[in-house]
Amino acid sequence: MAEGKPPKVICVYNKKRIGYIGDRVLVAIKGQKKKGILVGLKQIQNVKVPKFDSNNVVLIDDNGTPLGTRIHVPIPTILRTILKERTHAKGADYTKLLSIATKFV
Amino acid sequence: MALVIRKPTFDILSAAKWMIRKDCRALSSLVEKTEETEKRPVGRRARFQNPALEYRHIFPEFLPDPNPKWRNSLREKMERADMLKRRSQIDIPEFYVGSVLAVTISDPHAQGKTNRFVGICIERKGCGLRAEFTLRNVVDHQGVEIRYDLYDPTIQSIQVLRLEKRLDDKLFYLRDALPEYSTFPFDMDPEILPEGTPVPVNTVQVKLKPRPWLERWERQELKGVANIEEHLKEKDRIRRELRKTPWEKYDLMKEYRKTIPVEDQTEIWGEVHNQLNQLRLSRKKMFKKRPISTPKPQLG
Amino acid sequence: MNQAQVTKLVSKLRIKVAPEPRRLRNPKGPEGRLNKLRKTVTGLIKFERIELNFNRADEARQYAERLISEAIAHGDCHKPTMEIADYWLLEKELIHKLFKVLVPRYENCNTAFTKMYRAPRPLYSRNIEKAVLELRGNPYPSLINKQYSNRQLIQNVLLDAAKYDYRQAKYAEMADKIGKTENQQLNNLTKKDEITPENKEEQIPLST
Amino acid sequence: MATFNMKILCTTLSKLSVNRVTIRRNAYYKPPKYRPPHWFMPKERVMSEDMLTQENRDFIEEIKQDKLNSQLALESPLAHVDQHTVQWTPFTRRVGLIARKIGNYPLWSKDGKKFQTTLLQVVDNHVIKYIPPEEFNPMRTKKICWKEKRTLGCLLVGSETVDPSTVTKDYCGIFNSVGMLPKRHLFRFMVSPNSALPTGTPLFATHFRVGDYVDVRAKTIDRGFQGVMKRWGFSGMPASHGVTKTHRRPGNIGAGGEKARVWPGTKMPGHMGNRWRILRGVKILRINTKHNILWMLGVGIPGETGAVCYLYDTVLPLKKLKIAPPFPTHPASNDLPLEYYDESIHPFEEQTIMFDEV
Repeated sequence: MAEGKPPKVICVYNKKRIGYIGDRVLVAIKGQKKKGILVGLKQIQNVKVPKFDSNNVVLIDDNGTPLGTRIHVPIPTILRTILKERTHAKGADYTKLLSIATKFV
Repeated sequence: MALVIRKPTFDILSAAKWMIRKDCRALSSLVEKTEETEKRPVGRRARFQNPALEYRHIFPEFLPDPNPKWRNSLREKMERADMLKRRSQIDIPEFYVGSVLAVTISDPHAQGKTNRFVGICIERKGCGLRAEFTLRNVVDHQGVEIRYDLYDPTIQSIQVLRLEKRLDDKLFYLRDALPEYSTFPFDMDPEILPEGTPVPVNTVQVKLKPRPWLERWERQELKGVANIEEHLKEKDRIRRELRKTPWEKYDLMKEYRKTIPVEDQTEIWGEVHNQLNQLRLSRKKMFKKRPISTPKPQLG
Repeated sequence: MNQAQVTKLVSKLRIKVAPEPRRLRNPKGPEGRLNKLRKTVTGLIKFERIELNFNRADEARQYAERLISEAIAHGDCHKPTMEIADYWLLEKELIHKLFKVLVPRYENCNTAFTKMYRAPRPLYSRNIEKAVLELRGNPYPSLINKQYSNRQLIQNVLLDAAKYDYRQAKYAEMADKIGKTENQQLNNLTKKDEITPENKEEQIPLST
Repeated sequence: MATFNMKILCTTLSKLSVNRVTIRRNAYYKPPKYRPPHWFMPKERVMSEDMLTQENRDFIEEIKQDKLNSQLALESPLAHVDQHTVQWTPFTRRVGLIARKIGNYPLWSKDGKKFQTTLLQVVDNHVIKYIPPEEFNPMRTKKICWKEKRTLGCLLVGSETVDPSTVTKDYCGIFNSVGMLPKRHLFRFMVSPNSALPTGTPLFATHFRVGDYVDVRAKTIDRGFQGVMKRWGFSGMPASHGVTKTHRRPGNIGAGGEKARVWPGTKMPGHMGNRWRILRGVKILRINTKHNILWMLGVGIPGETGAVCYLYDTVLPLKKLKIAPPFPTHPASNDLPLEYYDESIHPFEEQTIMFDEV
């Protein structure tokens, strides 16, 4: 969120339309629509799952490659299994995001 | 003549009867009196001086939920037995809200299958096997909070890096405070207090960020916050006065319904404290040789 | 499952306490409820026997018991207790009565400090249930006449007789049990004589 | 002469007035078939203030204690009957248990997941009486299919011995005739004839095994008169945006035209709870043999803490018993291990769970 208005989540790609950790979302950022993955939420989480002071999202394109090169915030370790389950052979590969993550909490 | 004789004998008889009844009553009352002294319970004040009652600060989760609808002595006994079994496997140290802890858990999702987190304990709630505590830390300028179950079998170790208390019993205002008050380095070495010193109370007054806040901190009587008044507007002060409930301090039954009475507590601690002592002594023997380092003056 | 409070120590009440408090609805809300109960507790401590509505009596009884137990537990030089007593007793001389009269009276009492009876209801009327609330050991004559030690009641007489028979049957039973064990020892003694006549002496002192 | 006799006959006949007894025989009227079971006796007794002296009261306590000890010393009649004469088949219906819900707390599985469990304590259950199928004709209700039930006998089980002086005399009579102290709860279990038990056999928690599935029947928590949102889960109306005077109300309750009436069974506010409900297929995670406690998976068991519930073998086809359980019941034995754990549960005395590298 370098400059301008903070990104705004327009749609959550799941049945209940409520975003949880690891969900794919459509984000309106600087006048464009981008896809992203929720990596940290202010929402109350289960036991042993970290909760953050701000909602964090990593922008990705359609086949799962992150647009940026560095992730500033720590990533919850539970994301590794969630994203692994979500990646199917033919579909987008979400685990690329994990490779550029610096710190796991 | 006969009449005359009969009358005195009658008097003597009734007098004798009266004497006998009086004696036996005296005797019996004597007997009762001696019985009563032994039976007389310990005075009420003495019941409050029982040393085992101090355990309630160290192990608050052993006291059951005071709601009478859920109270059942057998279920509580089974729960306490399970808690002691779990405590025999892992050392759950004495810690309070405000002490800095390092928790290592075996995490199936992480690479090395273990996950270590350091943070200040901002909340400790729940009772029995549901007891849980929350650690908060700022990592790479991002506040992170993690909730742990005290009796979760995946917890490998809980280590107290700095044992201290704060002025409040919930530190939720750290979320709105400046980040320096909840940043703790992951490689912080533990500060061992010399044996038998009382738990220090850290009287730091935290500075809050400007509004908007997560909660209306001015309405909760918080002692550990410095600059609440400067962020308040006039309408907040007026609303604070409206919401005040000065009578709840004197509501004896509300306080009674939130606490476990002394008699139940002495029963609980009587059943539990010798096992807890043995666990403590066995742990102390293992850590005899650690060097005692004086606590470094650290911010926050 | 929330955690019990550990800051204060409270002694157990010996009366039945309902899980939820009664609201005693009034225009001032919870503060008005406590003001209402303060008047009742003051009246109870002052007159030692009062008659009022059942709901209000039951709530006031809990608060009176708690007040007396706090006074007994902490005594009169404990500042918070004095504040509580000052709040709950509107007439200030009753505080002296609480600490100088009631505390020594109930110091070693292990039953409830107050007693409550349902007042008799007038028959053909729809009015509210009344109750009589009194402190234990008050100077007034007792409201109920309990004939406990009345041996002449028919049930006591019959029970005494039954007790006598029951005891006799028990003793008879014990007697023939001892008899049986004795002749058991006798016949295994006779058995032992044929086998080992010489160690007879040790056995005899043992069996007598 | 004949006419004279005729006259006498007519007068006597006219005096014989037959009053017409009308029996309502119209088609749709059927006399109600509900009646309480034949062992039903009024139980509660009005406690009168009988002014006994202290010695007499102690004497009565002593007698109660003696009777209780004698009943505890009673040796289970199952010990003589050896177990293997009767063969268990998947179609035989075993006796169930009467348990009391004493609370719930979590257990953890071997892979670190937390399960909320409910604790049910089987308080001293004893078989009171067995009624063979031919004598047993229970109250017929349309719901139960009767063809199969005709072959089932009825086994009376009682739990929680109660103080005889607080119960009416003829309720005690049911138990005295069988030589037992009166019980607080008395319940019937429809069992197949070959799983009949002699009277006085104690039933323990080991009647079920760890990992079995069980149906629990109990009364739900009495929530009193509740509105539509809590009782039926309606979503109600928004709290603002100009909504006036209707936020939690049901809204429309019917359609127009010939359907312009309220259909029977329309969901409306009313008394909620305090109804008999069955929760089927509840798994048993752990059994404590000393206090006879069962840990059931999940918190959905109806009833508040301290409520009584009845446990049966499950009737769900996939979770039915396949291998032979302790049939007709587990005999009383004191060399059992203290705790039985399901293989998925992590006992607390074991080491901390470690996940090894995959």
